[in-house]
Amino acid sequence: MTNILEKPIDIHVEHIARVEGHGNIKIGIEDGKLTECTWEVVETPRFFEMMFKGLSIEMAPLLAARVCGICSISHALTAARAAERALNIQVPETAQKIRLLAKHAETLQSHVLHLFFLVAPDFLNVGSVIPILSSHPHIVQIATQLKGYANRASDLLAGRTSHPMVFKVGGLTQVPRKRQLKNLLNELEENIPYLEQAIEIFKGLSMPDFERETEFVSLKGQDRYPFIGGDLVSSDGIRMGEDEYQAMTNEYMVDISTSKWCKLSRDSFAVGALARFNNNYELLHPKAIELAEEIGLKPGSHNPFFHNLAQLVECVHVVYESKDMLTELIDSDTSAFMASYEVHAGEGVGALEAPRGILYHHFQIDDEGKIVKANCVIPTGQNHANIHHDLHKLVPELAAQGEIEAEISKRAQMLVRAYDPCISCSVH
Amino acid sequence: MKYLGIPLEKPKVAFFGFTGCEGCQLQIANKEETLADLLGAVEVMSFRLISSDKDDGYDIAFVEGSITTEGEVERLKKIRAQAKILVAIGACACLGGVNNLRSRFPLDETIQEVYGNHVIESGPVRKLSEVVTVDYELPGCPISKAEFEWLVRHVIVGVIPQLPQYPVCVECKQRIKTCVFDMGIMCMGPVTRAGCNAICPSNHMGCWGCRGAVDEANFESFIEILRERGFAEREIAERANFFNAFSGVDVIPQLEG
Amino acid sequence: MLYKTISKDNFRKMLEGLMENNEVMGPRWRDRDAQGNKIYRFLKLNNFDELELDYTRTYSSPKNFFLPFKENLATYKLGDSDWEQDIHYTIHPRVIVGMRACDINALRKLDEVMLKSVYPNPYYSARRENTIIIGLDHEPLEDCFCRSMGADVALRGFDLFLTDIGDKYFVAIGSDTGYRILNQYDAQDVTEDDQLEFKRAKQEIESKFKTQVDVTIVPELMDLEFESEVWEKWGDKCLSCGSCAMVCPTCYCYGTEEEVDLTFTHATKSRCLYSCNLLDFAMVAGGHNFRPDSHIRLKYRYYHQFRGFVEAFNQSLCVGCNRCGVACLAGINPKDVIDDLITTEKL
Amino acid sequence: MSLKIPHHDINLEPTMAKAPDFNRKSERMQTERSFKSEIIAAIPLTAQEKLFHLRICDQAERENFSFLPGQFVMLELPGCGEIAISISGSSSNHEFLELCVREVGTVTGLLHRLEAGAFVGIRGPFGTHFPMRKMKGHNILLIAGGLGIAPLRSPIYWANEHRTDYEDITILYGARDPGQILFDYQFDEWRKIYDLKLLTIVEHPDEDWNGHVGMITDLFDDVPVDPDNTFAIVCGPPVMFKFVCSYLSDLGLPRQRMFVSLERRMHCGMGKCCRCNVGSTFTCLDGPVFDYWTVMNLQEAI
Ligand SMILES: Cc1cc2nc3c(=O)[nH]c(=O)nc-3n(C[C@H](O)[C@H](O)[C@H](O)COP(=O)(O)OP(=O)(O)OC[C@H]3O[C@@H](n4cnc5c(N)ncnc54)[C@H](O)[C@@H]3O)c2cc1C
Ligand code: SF4
Ligand code: SF4
Ligand code: SF4
Repeated sequence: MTNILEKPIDIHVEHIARVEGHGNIKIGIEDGKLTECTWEVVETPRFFEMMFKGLSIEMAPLLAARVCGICSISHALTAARAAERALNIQVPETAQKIRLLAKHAETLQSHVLHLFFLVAPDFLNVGSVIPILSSHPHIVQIATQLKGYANRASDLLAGRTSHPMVFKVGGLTQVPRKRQLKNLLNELEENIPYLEQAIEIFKGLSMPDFERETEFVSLKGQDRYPFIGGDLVSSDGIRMGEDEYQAMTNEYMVDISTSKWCKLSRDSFAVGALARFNNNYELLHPKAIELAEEIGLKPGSHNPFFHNLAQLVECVHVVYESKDMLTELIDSDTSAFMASYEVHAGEGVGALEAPRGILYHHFQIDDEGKIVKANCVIPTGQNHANIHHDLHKLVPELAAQGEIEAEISKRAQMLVRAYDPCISCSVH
Repeated sequence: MKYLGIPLEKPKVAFFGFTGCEGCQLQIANKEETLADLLGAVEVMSFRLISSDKDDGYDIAFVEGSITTEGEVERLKKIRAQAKILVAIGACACLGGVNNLRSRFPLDETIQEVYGNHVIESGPVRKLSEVVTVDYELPGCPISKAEFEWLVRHVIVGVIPQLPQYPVCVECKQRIKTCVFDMGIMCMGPVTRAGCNAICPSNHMGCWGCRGAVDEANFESFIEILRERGFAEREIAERANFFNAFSGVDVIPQLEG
Repeated sequence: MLYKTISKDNFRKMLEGLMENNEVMGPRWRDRDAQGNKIYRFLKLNNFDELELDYTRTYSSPKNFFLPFKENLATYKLGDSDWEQDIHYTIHPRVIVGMRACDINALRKLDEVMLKSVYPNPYYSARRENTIIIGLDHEPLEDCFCRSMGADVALRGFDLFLTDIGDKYFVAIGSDTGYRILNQYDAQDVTEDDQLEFKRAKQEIESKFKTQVDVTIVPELMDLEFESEVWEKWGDKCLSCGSCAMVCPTCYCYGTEEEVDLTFTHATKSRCLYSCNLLDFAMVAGGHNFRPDSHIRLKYRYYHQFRGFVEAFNQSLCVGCNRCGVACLAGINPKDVIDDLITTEKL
Repeated sequence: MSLKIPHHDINLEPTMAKAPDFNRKSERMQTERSFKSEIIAAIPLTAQEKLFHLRICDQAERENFSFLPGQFVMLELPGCGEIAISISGSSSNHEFLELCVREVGTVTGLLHRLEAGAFVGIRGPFGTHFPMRKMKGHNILLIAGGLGIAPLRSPIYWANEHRTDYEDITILYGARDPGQILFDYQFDEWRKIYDLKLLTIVEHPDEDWNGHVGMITDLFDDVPVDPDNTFAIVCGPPVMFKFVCSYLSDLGLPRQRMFVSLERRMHCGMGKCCRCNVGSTFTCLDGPVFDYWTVMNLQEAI
């Protein structure tokens, strides 16, 4: 603590805006000393683990979706995967493809929402997208176009954007018709120019300069950038199977949060776009690598603000991968989309890369197919501790640079936002 | 702005979230195609999900989520005191929604299961109308943006919005969809209020009743039909209780803990 | 009526020709029921092979090509207080192929109301006049009772009507347009053999009717049994879900809805098909409901079908397709209800 | 070989090009086309009722518009809805239409907030009318309960304009309380200039009320009815007209000479939407004016 500030700093951001859910930032600096610096999660718990109890496993994807309005497709798919692993169901290939495509639509939708509506106002020095609507209409237009595609893709592939209904244990309730897929592909292609414009805009923004050595946890892709299932890896060299997720997350309770915290090799670790990017760089679509190189985003980056850039890179990845997959799907036989199965007692874990990071659902079922135990570990839950520790490094640095209270507050909020936290989801 | 010569005021609106997934608020922020029109019609005073500007001078409060803690009760009462019109949005706010599924278990057991011995504040799951007077309810899990805009138009003009008084079947048939019962799938469509455009049956999922019971639904006959069609009691109970939409209907089998 | 024959090959060519420039709708399958049987719908055809001419029944009737479930009646441009109304009836010519006799007869009944009665409906006219109908005979299903309703044979209301006589179709020509289309595809004059085949085919169809509904005294019954317990018996099962009217080829009750957009610069008026079984069908401001109970509403649906329409147009509205019976989850169907009414009458 | 089907554009037909004349029911016309009309006055009558003067904007349409007492129009507020309202003014008034509307719901609620200068739409006239010509040479007994006075103004104007055609004309008017009495500002004119007998009665009087108190039928004590030479027109809530009509019928007045106006939910006015169906009768086509014999034979509770 080098700089002596004249005025003590007392920041209390109650219910930080432009994030999903309710969280507070508290910062106190007195006599140059950090007296308080916390990332508090005050969301009221819903006790999803309890809600699942006693329900048939078939209900799992449907209920899981309700954990989060933004990444409900991820939740539904994770629950379906956990159930399918518990019952040893082999999901037909068509269903797997449609699921991943829907997942991509959600990723695009979620990232664009985050980048344009939650993050961009900070860089344009306004409180929300509302003033941007008139000051920079073209920016909103780009976001609207990309999200428009993502929305319609979700509607077609998942049933709707929030709380999908087509993801059934064993596959899908139905598949879109070829004609609909063709139309979707056309729409996707029409929107690629908007993606390029989006890139141009974000290229022009400079992310705050800040680094903290971090452990990054994500799925490890085998032959493609990972989204659904696979091994768990950490940038500190740990690698485990899906079933060992508890050893990977080590949840524990803290007083300042209704969400649990997690740790692995260090005090905290990070999940999300940057973690995926760092751990799976070489598996990105060539177009995405091209962009990463252009904007100077390299694997091994430890600036949490680069989550934003990694999200942009992933937007490119999912758009181009979707294009390839749609083309493939249109030419393939899509008649098999549901596996038949019988319920029996079992236990299964599903891991999946939600837009904000790795997500786990875990079910234990009895021989009637009733859920006897459920557990969910949410990406934002895994990030909380890391956000907290980031703040601990960021705030004194800013104070040392002589930043005023308002700026520190803003920067702290931007940091939290960079993680795109989904707080109600983390509390579930 | 005028409509038929009547000067229209831009209502000052605010959005609030309680215990829920924020999916309903997201529906409103989503589909940016009509965002400009919406912002032309209302003045957003506070919308934490997308905006850090906030102002407490609102007239209309859109409230999402159920009420589960005393702190939330207080916050909701404050909102009620300020708002001229309070609209409950979504199944959680209107019905209790999926949150209610945990009401099958005692609260202490619930906290113990999820948080162990850690102290966590929580209480029974309540829909908004159990705590304050609610002017309008916009049901659904999640709500539909089109219906939200429909409600906003009514509020601006000062006309009471009336939700459809017919069940989901009407919309399902209007979309010329195959009745999922023919495919062996259960559906709450015949007893659920329409307005969602039968989105779940159209996706071969059958309806789960997220929009609540339609007026004067014939539950006796409906449950009888379900049994005749061979659906198990547990299956019926799970579907009918999922959103807590039909609470108080005694012919519906209850979900066990 | 003129008759010709056309080979199945040429029929295919004819349809392909029609598809080139026009929208052609026909029975296709989309879903399968729990037993794995195909469920059919009238849908746009992209090629001839999608057409399933041996379809059993479409769960929903083709009436909605003429009376859409929701139809724009007028649009408005709104100024501050002034407004302009805009009305259009433009319908592009289209073809419906594979309609059954009962569905064609259903249209003729709608014609009575929509075209021949007072205030002819211009929207319906536009759709009707711009639609070519190619009908097709078929063998009745177990529960078809169109024969009882006198709707099993279509004599008018189509452009062409086909009967399968082996490798060709026996075609009744109902309009000049139909005549012209057919003649471009090498239609042949009817030979004596064709005529024999045609008769045989018709007799075959006739012999297959299994369900009979005695409707001779039904109009009177409707009045006499107005207070019958039969209505309550069925009414108590009724879910008031409106499915029967939605799938029925002749139900035409509707409501109008007006909507204004969020900028208050555009408004629309639309017609939405409704059902007299729905709770608020006859509800008026203040909450008074002229038909408060489901059995009363159910009764009125039957009353309109089997009595009201007879008074007005000397024929029942029902054509006996039993779609309403299939759609009803509670198993309410005209045959059982009418049989019940007749039996109580005999008691 | 490809086929092009001829296109019938019904917009091009000459009958569609001109404004609809709803009195020519069998012609094909733009049935949804409404006559734009300006509200030239919106006069509050009571807390719930307002009298609207509507002037059809287009001169040709205005001149073409003609109706008979008892008929109604469909009144449209674009973007809000369309409702049936009886015409409450004189059929010889070709300048403007009078509609008396009670605020009860969506459309009526919005209508009540419109001011002079606003534009609404009108379609019609629709329905049957009171057989004024058939009543020639007879006494006319007009009985109104509550808002039922609104549609009766039209025959009252008619009777005045053809005063010599009729013998005694009597109006019996009952309301719940004095505050709900409509058009009392015209009563003197009706009595003196129109030469009518007018009796009013309320159920719940207030301090200033010094007229009759009770049910409408109580007025019959003061009004002799000649059953052989009288036509009756009864408008009001169903309970009231059932009561009145059975009383009159007991006096010997033939049921075919009593006329009532029925109300049902309506969405088109043209016998298409079926919402106003009573048994097998359409209130919009066969009514709203029915003789009481017909009403008694309708297969549905009134
Ligand atoms: C032939 C006839 C003449 C009438 N004359 C008058 C009159 O002179 N003055 C007057 O104040 N009222 C009259 N009414 C009643 C008037 O039509 C209703 O009060 C009005 O439709 C209520 O509409 P709302 O939108 O305000 O009510 P809501 O309750 O919002 O009604 C919704 C819709 O239901 C229909 N509806 C509801 N109630 C009625 C009803 N009673 N009759 C017909 N449709 C209804 C309308 O389409 C209406 O738009 C008459 C009705 C009929 C049938
Ligand atoms: S699928 Fe459901 S909503 Fe649709 S008709 Fe059948 S029961 Fe009704
Ligand atoms: S179909 Fe049922 S569960 Fe689905 S959105 Fe509609 S009301 Fe809700
Ligand atoms: S059988 Fe039923 S669906 Fe078919 S015409 Fe008769 S009433 Fe309509």
